Amino acid sequence: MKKKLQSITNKIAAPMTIAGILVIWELISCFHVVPTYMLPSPVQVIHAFISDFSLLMFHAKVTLVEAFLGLLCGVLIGFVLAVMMDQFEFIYKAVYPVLVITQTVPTVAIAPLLVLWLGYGIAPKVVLIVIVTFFPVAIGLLEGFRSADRDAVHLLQSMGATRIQIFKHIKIKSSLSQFFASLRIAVSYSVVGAVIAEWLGGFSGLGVYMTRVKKSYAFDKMFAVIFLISAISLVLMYSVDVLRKCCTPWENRRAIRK
Amino acid sequence: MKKKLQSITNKIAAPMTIAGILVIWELISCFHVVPTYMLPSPVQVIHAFISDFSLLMFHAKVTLVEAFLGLLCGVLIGFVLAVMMDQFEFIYKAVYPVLVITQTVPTVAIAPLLVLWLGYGIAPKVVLIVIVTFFPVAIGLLEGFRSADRDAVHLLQSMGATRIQIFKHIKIKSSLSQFFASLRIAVSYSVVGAVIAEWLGGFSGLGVYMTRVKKSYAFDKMFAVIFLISAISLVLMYSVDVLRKCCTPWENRRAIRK
Amino acid sequence: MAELRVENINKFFQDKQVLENVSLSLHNRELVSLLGASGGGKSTLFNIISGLMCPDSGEVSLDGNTITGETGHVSYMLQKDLLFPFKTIEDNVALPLVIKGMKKREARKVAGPYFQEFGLENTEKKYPHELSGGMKQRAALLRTYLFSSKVALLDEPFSALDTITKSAMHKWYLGIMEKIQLSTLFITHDIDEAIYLSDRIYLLTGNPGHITEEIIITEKKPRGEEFLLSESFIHYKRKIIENLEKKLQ
Amino acid sequence: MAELRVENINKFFQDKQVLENVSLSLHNRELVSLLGASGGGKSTLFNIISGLMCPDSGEVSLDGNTITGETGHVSYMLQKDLLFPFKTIEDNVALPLVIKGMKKREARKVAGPYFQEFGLENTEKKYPHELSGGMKQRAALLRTYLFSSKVALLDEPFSALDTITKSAMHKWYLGIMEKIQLSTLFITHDIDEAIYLSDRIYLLTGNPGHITEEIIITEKKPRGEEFLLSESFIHYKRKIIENLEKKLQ
Amino acid sequence: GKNQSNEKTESGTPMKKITFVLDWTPNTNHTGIYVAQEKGYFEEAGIQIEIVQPPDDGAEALVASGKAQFGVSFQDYLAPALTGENKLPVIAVAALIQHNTSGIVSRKGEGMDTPKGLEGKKYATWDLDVEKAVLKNVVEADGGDFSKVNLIPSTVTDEVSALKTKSVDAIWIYYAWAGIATEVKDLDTDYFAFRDINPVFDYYTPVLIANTEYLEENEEMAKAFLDAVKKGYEDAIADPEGAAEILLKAAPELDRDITVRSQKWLADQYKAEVERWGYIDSTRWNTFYNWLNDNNLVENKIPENTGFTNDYLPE
Ligand SMILES: Nc1ncnc2c1ncn2[C@@H]1O[C@H](COP(=O)(O)OP(=O)(O)OP(=O)(O)O)[C@@H](O)[C@H]1O
Ligand SMILES: Nc1ncnc2c1ncn2[C@@H]1O[C@H](COP(=O)(O)OP(=O)(O)OP(=O)(O)O)[C@@H](O)[C@H]1O
Ligand SMILES: O=C([O-])O
Ligand SMILES: [Mg+2]
Ligand SMILES: [Mg+2]
Repeated sequence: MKKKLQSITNKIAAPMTIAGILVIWELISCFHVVPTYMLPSPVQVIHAFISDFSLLMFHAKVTLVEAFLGLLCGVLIGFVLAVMMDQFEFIYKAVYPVLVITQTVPTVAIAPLLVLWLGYGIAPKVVLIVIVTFFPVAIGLLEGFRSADRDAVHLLQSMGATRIQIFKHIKIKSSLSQFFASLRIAVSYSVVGAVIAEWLGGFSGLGVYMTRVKKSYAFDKMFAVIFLISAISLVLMYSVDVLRKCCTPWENRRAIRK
Repeated sequence: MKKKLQSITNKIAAPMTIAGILVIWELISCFHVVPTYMLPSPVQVIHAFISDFSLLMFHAKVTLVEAFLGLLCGVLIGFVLAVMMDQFEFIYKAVYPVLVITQTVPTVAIAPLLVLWLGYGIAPKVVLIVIVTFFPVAIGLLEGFRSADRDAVHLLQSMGATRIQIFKHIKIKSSLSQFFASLRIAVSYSVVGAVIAEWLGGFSGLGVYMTRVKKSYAFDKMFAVIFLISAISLVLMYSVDVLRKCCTPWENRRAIRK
Repeated sequence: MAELRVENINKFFQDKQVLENVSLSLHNRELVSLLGASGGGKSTLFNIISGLMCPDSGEVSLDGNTITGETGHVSYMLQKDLLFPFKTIEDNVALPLVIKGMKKREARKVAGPYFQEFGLENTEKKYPHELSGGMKQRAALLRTYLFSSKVALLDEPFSALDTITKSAMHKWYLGIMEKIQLSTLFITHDIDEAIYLSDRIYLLTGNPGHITEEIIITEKKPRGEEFLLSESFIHYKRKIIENLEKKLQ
Repeated sequence: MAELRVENINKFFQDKQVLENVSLSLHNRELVSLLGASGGGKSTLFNIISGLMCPDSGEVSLDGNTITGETGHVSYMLQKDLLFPFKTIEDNVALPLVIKGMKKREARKVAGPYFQEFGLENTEKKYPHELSGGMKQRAALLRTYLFSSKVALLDEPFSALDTITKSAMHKWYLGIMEKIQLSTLFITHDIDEAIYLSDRIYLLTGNPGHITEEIIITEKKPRGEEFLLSESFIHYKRKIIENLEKKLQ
Repeated sequence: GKNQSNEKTESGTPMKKITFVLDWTPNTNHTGIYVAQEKGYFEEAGIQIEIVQPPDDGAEALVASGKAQFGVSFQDYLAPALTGENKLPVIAVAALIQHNTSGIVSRKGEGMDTPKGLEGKKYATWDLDVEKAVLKNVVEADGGDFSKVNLIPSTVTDEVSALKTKSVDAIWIYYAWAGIATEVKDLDTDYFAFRDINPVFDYYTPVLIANTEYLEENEEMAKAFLDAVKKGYEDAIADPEGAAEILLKAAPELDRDITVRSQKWLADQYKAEVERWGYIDSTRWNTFYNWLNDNNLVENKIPENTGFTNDYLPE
């Protein structure tokens, strides 16, 4: 009984906090503590969201397609890199530092260069998303592969297992939990990356919408699109969690046991 | 002997790769495969770097100060949040999802809002850096705290240790390795964050330098500053690694043993 | 005077009962062993005695005072060696003193002289991963010892030691028991060890686990090695094995 | 006909020698134990025999063919139970068959009938963390068994089992040894276990470790429980203890 | 451009694809392009147009790289791109608005209706040399002391909010958009235009630029393109409200009130007094660049008649 109560309290804690923040925010706006043009009220934002709903959905679709393509390529590249670095120490030594360097370059600085090199189409956007997503995936997978118990590898070796068998039976599985943790990050990066990429130009997408409403001094719409982006990220991250649960049944049972 | 040779090969692998990339790049530029205004050659970039050296250093100093202040606040806030979430399950349940939400908001989108709210001083810049750095620190620390062996906590409890003693003797130490991993990320974020924040306006800082050289179509200088930012990040990340080695002597010895 | 008394302990995990009406006592300067099948609830019982867990019913008392659910009264060495990887051996073993409020330097000084006695010379500044399994277990034992409660709970303390070190530790432990006012409750899977060390042995069997037998080892202490190979030793061993096997069917 | 022959093995880690001129043999259907101090190099020797490590000098041969540094010739059960947490028990035990190229479904079918024999009924679909320590070790043993090499190396296979299960496993293992063409090289810290199970016992002592004694247990197999409590058993035990202690000084 | 050859006009001749980059987000400066697109003027000329929004640092590099053939820029922005090391292969081929409609906006009644009034006030600067020189010139022409102007870094993305919150006192704006926005948002302002103070500052902003190599190789196509654009702008001049609807259809994110009012305001400004749409007067063009030369505001002197051409304009 006590446990049940606690579980309910736990479940509503976050929604309650968010609701609290929204109420305070609405009050601040209502009593004009800060002027509307500095901070639109939640009601205004919702209103803006509803009135521009179909337009937002149109742009969101474009952004999602870009994010998905970029993420897909990013994950593939990350996977290939991780496998190569795991299997060949020399590649690891040669490539890893270069990868780290690529991550210290401010995305927003190279974004315009990408357009210059790759044009306006979807290419520079996908490349930008790849740049921000492949790294967490590669690192997550690599660490996952390396987390494979050395003795477990020895055991398989003693059975005469090939490299590929060892990879298949131990490394892949050992890396899944880390992989999904990274994927969760990458998914969120991919959405934000798509938005930034769209600022670079194009015809549609939430990033384009954002720049235009900004120029129209429509802060309520600005907030509406920020929230939409946030919501999309959250939904995608949640999907990753669901996917992880399906792919790692052994973790679930452990969790239940706790 | 063989080992020594291998260790040398390993050490030069990364520099060799980078050198290779630079040479190919220089060749591409030399033979005008792409025009200079699309991709300046490494030599041009180095030239630009040297000719603008003192100016770059001046701007770099400003950026570093901002990054440092932001990082400091970010780490402090991250630490406090992590401790609270670790100690009070309710706070964890209520706050954690909100923190995740804050991270799905594209920084570049809220940057202009920060200026609107906080003026044009250093405040919006520091806040922006805090927003991008506190989260990895908080999550890293929290995971670190939680990684503390349950049985180890039980052992201390059986000795009658207080919450604070358990925190001091197990949790802090257990979290160090995760903390430094997060700090490494946060340090890099703080530099990029400072640059983005400076785009919002200001008279100095590498972000300001970047917008200016872009306006004069000086792509060589643009690359020079991108590389400088990258180099700063790398140096700072290296410093974090050194710091980590000093703070976690038990990890070092383990590494040597391998 | 009875030091530790455990009465009518019942413990459930969710709907599954693991301990049923467990009662036992540990008298002053006695060494009492718990023998029983794996998963029988021995470690759970120790968690309850040490105050880490609350029983669903029943009472634990020390010198007549109820200590059910209270920590800090008994020294507890958990089943794993559980040395902290980030502390040197000397800081690991001195930890109970620091927890009790002693300064770190002072605690190290107090711990220092025991290193030799526990076969841990020159490991003071090392980290646990630099020690062999046996050394780790000895360090954990030293830490438990330094907690200096009058009652120690040891959960398979010697299981990772090789035969020779183990028998050396047995002798040493009996010796230390003679010298100091320590009562020990001891979990082991090694029947020989239990017979050799104990004043009494409880068999904890069944599902849910309950005490099904109490065997008193009358051989006088300190015991020589010849006891291990004696007629009476074999008699005890046969009795225990028969009892355990009977309970299994 | 000698199945396995280890000759003049020397092994260094960095500058420290851990094995010195170790030679031993394991004949057809024999069970031979290795006893020795912790850290003496027993597991290292197994790593060499299984081909995971190369010795610095010396040779390992099976049925007259050199297998030094080659894997896949012997079944090896490592010191830890080492079940894969992400595989169900049936997939864990069927792994050697899959590695040898069998389809997963088929491998499960082959493994199925052995679950009862190993006391693992109804654990097929479970994950390792849902099993008790003893069950895990039995599952690891079943996996080793299913590798079906004629030679098995077992590194402390029964150390995590409680006494009853352990003695049941002993009997079962002697039984299976009778039935199948299996030669076993066995590491243990438990002298009783070594005497009860072995045809011969090697003592690996010293630093660097070398074989200092070979003890032949002449008691006929299958051995009953009464052997454990017999005069000759105690005689063997005394001899081993004396030898080990002598080497220690 | 993968489907370039697949697209055909009704008469069956292949469509040529042209990419046109805006200077930033779509606004009323660009209406003519959208009108020409909507009314099919490009199609008639055999052009398949793609209008794209660039990164916020503009179109010049993109046009230079050939990723786009035409784009929008400003005479002052173009200056560093015309000479020296960073020379880009771009040229202005038409003026989108005949006169410089930019100036300084401030809250009404705070004395900044003339440049001298900026003394002691917070002016949000991008910290560009040309910008500061222009401002210095007008302040001094009005008898003021530029050093007394309090320059603060411009972090302004929203001019209306920035003025309302008093985080700044004066901002450089283009009246057609930001100025109209202050009207729509009921902010009373003072405003003065630079060209009213000093005719040197009546330079061309914004202008339509093109890639020079493209022009050389596709002269006829370029002319046809500009002809279509011209028709679009002339329609916008004739029917501002209809034009505003077309722009809003293409960019529904824009604020309707601002767009419509801005469109009406700009109708008289696209061509102003000039007969030939897009004509660039060499005297006015050179006057401004000479002023830059004389005040050392460019690294390399810009020669007379550099950076523009009227050769591709329709008559
Ligand atoms: N926290 C817990 N939650 C649920 N079940 C538990 C928990 N701790 C132990 N158990 C279960 O209680 C039973 C008794 O466990 P316990 O560890 O006390 O056995 P044990 O006698 O110490 O075994 P071993 O000799 O293997 O150490 C086991 O079935 C175990 O799975
Ligand atoms: N990979 C390695 N690198 C360096 N030293 C090692 C390595 N593996 C083992 N050793 C050392 O070699 C010695 C022998 O180790 P080994 O594991 O073979 O002993 P063991 O007889 O199996 O001990 P136990 O009975 O405790 O399992 C030990 O001192 C150990 O520290
Ligand atoms: O470009 C401006 O609208 O100020
Ligand atoms: Mg236990
Ligand atoms: Mg070993």
